Amino acid sequence: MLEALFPHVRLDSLLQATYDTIYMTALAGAATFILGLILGALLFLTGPGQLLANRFVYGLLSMFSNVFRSIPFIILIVLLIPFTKLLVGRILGVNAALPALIVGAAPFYARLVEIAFRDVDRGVLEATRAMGGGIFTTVFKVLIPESSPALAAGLTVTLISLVGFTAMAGVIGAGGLGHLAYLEGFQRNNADVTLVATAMVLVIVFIIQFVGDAVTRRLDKR
Amino acid sequence: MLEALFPHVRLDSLLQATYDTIYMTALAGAATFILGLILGALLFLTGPGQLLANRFVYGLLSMFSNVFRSIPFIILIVLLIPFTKLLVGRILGVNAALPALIVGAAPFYARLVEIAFRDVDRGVLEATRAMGGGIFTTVFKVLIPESSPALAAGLTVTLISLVGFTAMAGVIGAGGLGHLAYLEGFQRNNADVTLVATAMVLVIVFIIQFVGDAVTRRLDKR
Amino acid sequence: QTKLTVGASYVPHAEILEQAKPILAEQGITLEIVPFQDYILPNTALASGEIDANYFQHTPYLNSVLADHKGDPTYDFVSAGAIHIEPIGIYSKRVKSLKDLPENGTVILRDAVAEEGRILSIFEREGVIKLREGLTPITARITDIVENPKNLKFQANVEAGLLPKVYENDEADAVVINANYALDAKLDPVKDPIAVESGENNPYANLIVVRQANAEKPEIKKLVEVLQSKPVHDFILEKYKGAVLPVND
Amino acid sequence: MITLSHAKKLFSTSSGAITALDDVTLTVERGQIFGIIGYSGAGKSTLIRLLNGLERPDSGSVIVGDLDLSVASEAQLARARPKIGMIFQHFNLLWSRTVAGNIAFALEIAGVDKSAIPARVAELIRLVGLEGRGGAYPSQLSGGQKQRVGIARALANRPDVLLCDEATSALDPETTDSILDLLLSINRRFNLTIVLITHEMHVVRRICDVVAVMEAGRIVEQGTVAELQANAKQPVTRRFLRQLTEDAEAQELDEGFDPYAVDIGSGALVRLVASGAGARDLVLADVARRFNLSLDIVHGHLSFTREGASGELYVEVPAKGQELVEVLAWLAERDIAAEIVRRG
Amino acid sequence: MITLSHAKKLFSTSSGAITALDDVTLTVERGQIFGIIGYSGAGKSTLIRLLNGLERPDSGSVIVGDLDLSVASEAQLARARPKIGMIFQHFNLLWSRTVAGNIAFALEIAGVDKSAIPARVAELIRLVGLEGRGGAYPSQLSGGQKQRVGIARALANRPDVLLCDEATSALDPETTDSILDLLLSINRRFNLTIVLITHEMHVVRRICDVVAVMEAGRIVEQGTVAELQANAKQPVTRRFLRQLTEDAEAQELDEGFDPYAVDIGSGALVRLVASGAGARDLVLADVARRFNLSLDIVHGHLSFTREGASGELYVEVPAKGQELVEVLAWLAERDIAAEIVRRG
Ligand SMILES: Nc1ncnc2c1ncn2[C@@H]1O[C@H](COP(=O)(O)OP(=O)(O)OP(=O)(O)O)[C@@H](O)[C@H]1O
Ligand SMILES: Nc1ncnc2c1ncn2[C@@H]1O[C@H](COP(=O)(O)OP(=O)(O)OP(=O)(O)O)[C@@H](O)[C@H]1O
Ligand SMILES: [Mg+2]
Ligand SMILES: [Mg+2]
Repeated sequence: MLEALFPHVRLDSLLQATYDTIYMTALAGAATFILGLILGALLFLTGPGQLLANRFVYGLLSMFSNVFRSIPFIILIVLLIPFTKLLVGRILGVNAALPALIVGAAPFYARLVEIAFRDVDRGVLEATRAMGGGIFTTVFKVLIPESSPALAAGLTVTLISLVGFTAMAGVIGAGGLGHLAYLEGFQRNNADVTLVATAMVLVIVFIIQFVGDAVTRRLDKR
Repeated sequence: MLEALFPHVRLDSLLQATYDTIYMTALAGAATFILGLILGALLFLTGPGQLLANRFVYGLLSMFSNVFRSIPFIILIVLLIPFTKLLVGRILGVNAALPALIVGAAPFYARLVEIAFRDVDRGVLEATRAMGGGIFTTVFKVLIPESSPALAAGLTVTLISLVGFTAMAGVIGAGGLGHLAYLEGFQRNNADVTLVATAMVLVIVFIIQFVGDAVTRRLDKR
Repeated sequence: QTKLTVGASYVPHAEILEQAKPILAEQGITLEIVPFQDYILPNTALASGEIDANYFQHTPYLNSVLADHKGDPTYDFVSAGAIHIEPIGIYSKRVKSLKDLPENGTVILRDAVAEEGRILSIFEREGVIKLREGLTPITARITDIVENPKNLKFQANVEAGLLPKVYENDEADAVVINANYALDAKLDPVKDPIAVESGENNPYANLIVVRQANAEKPEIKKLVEVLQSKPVHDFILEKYKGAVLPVND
Repeated sequence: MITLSHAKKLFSTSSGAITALDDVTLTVERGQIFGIIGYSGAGKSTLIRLLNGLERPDSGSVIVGDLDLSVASEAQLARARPKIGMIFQHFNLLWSRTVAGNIAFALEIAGVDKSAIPARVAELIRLVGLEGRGGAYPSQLSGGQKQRVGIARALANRPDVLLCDEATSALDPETTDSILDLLLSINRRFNLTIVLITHEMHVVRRICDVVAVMEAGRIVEQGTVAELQANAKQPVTRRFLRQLTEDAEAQELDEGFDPYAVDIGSGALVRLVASGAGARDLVLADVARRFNLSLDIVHGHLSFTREGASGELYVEVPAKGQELVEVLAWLAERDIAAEIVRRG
Repeated sequence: MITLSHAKKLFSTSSGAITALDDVTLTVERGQIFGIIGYSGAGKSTLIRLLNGLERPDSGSVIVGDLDLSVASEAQLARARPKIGMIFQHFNLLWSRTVAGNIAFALEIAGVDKSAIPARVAELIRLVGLEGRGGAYPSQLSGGQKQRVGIARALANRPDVLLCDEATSALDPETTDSILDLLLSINRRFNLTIVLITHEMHVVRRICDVVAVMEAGRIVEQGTVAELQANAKQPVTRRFLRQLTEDAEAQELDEGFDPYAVDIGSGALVRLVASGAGARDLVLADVARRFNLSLDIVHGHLSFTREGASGELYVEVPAKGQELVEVLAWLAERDIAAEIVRRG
């Protein structure tokens, strides 16, 4: 029945691709979350009028976080090859795709973090200062918790973008659903594969959005 | 002198690519801003607990806004061909790239708009309701102005992502710096072209970020 | 059981390798296929030793790569054997032959370095344009056209897979499409084109390329052997209906 | 104008439901100034928020004008609201608009003609004493200034009903008085109905016709200030009323009184401090009779209760020498401390 | 403990600079409760924000303990601040933490041992009367409840200095009193220094040792409450002091007085309302002398100024029939309205 409807879809490669997509999204997502938070916090803190305000450092970080987002992905991969090799030992496959995915997504999440932090109530930041809270307290006990719904929603956006990015990781044989849709579906003109792979992507995206929305709502006690 | 340093860089193609990138970013950016605001406002308003709260519509919009972000760009372009043809008359070139760029970026900006709107002070929304403000007032006179720094910062992020996206529009002959870096630089192993094109991208990105930061700061009267 | 990892372009290379997979398995060789979308990374991966062989390039391109990486000891690539040729076809909804191309007409080709010079050579052979003297076909570029009486505009900037769509939508006076993509798009790569690259004496046979040290390895030899065997040849001929031609050397 | 009957409102929290309003029934007449007092958390803000439909009751009805807000549609509410002004406890100003912009906002919502807005805004800014600060953003204002913007905004559309949630709590007495005067005069001139939450009894006394006392979500007592003063039965009401008396009891001297500026002829200026039971009788009258002196109270203050008198008086005693000493001794016997401030 | 000298603070706005503080010099002794009053926008909040370095003066110095905050590094400030508690005008609670979490926050910053936190938090919650609401989020609290969380948070680390910016403005009198009692007792027991902004003179009177009056960025007057009451020279000070007297003047009846419970023998209970110049003399004494009656004031209240007496008294007049009529007539001539409440 399924075979009749989708004659070119091979279950094993579909499952493998799904697994690869989830694997890359999850791992790159986790790293993006952490690195993005750090970079975002640094961007926020060194921004004008903030605790560590420093024009030069801010400019540098800002530049740095923009470089990777605006380079074509394949060039990014090539640029990162020495680094990837050092870190992962390989330049092909899902693990080798991770550095490029992270380096592409983390600065992006960092910007969302910066925006979220900027919306934290000034009064609360001031109260924290007045109680003697330092940078550590400000970041971990105020900025992050007080902007947590925006952070969660931003992470949801980023993760869904990452699912899209993983398609590009196909250039280094990292597989994934996007690549499956492109190679087996588009390039070989098998509409059924494109359809099934895209549907699978949507299921993943839907789950991420659903969980993201639920978490965002739970975090919001305002 | 320049020729000696960058022997493979041809000024005319560099300028053309720069122009194409700016053209696509600007037009797609403008459309993304407007469509993203509308979609974002709808997402926000139909979300749980809001003025037009409607589970079904929200789910649909959310689905819709995620579909396009997670499909590989090239498949998106193919899917949009009939629509592009109808709208632009062609399926190649910078103008033909616009629909795909917009459809890819607008839902993304919509999510950032939704996040920004969610951070608007509850008390102010309540005061607006108490004064008899309807949906129009709430969106245009409260949500948008009160979240304007986040909207501006989000637009900055989106525009910079768009600059990245334009590289992918190269697949339909839309040119642009990213594609130049890929085609003339990467494929032909001309590091100088990659470097110059990437540097040019960075200049554009830097300008967007600089202007975006300045606007964000100006808008913020908190 | 030996393992062999081969990087390949997706169509038709990977498809052809798929056919060799069960046969090699019988001979105790597990074939792993790594698909690539571009023409740089398969060589990078080969140089770094991450794949044992790649299968996507033809001799002229291989030579230009080797020239580019002269002095890099990891780029000691040699061909282990040629497998197939994909004659390129030129399609048009507007004219019946290259000679009929209108003044200021547009020609669209794929955005691949390896093919630009090769395609221009077809136009030169047909007498539509003239390229600068003393160029190898592989390095010839659009900018090297010295005579272009019809003032044709060549654009080498569209993704290969999209070219059939470009043709279908009648976006240009001529579209240059690799046979396999034409086939997938339900075109007849033998009858439909207004001009076809000849299969004979065609230097653009796609090779199995390996590092020098691996050239004599039995599993590589076996791979080439299988790819050049009758079952695979039959598959190619049947599947690609003449759009892809098997070679033996 | 406003009728609440059996209104009930629960909030569910992780540790069980909180009954913010418990069967509240009340009526506010058109043109009345209706005060609501009660301890923190009594449900005052929740009650007032029912009156413009920001909160809907879980049961019971809320009728304002001729609209039952508990069942009205959001569109009906939106139409009714421009005529129900509200001053928020936390101001709720738009940070993105200036003082003038925030006030204009209410006018824009009500659909006031664009050209008429600037004049009306200027008038309101003057009314709340923020002249010259029209271009300032809320972040550049002090607490009281923000509150005044909130007041101006609530008054902008000349509402029929004004809901004030601690509208003067961030204001100094002078500004409070001027705002109260403003409210009173609008109330008189336009028959504005005002519902006002406050913690300050002198606000209630100054402008409220009726005051309701809330405790734990219920109205436990209600009446005019005088009625409550005469008959308060609930401890919470007495506690609030004490705010008025405490100040009185402790009051020492009026501003501007200078004991050295009093003309005392040849007598003495004596400061009497009375406290306790002995001072209960009208001792000054007794002094007058006994010593046949005409005492003159120059300045001071006395309170009388069944337990005795307390307070402080400056009295001119037309006596000197031995007679003066005797008077003082006689007073001391009656729990009145007397001290000679000046002699003539 | 605190010394400000010649502190000046400007805010630049689009319409020119605003001088929020203009050459302010003041000293607060250790253990003192120092009140600051002044009109809205006078610069009170700005002044208090100098005292924990949230704002730095444009010129002048701010010395708290032995640290000059105007030049201290952010690290020095951070070390000093846990011992300078601050209660904010706008509470500034973390919405992401519960009541208990918000209070614990201050303890966490000060590096209090984790295991000691819950007990201390529970104690503070009890202290401010929020038992049972420890798990509530700020959004689930009333205005006054939020303010009490802010107070608990400021007291959490047993500070040496407590800065209160209208710390009780959202509180009812009962809660205000209990908070003031709390502050007083901490002040006495631990020698806590308190700087307190308020608009309520009875708060000042109740706990402040010294009060400074601000106007337009300057301290225009300063002294103990009694000193100010005796010698206030500035109109702004007088205006604040009037808050105390006004309540007194208008006071009518104490709680709990029931005219029907008074034993009046065969006489009458008469309610006298005095106002104006005629009532200036000690008319009751005159009545006593003239009619040879011993009048007994049962309840009431009178204020005396140079312009005359005003107030209301319930007086037992041991007379009836014609004599009673004559007494009343005689009083009426002297601007005293008399009304017979009961006859014996
Ligand atoms: N950030 C700022 N930018 C511009 N002006 C400011 C700023 N903060 C305060 N001001 C102005 O400085 C003056 C003093 O403000 P401050 O907050 O100290 O007043 P306040 O005495 O606390 O008044 P209130 O009793 O109303 O709270 C006011 O006129 C205010 O508008
Ligand atoms: N959204 C909410 N969720 C849960 N409980 C709430 C909520 N809003 C109010 N409450 C609770 O309902 C009760 C009444 O609150 P309300 O704000 O009406 O008090 P109030 O009388 O205005 O007090 P205050 O004088 O302190 O402002 C309080 O116990 C409060 O904690
Ligand atoms: Mg309240
Ligand atoms: Mg203030």
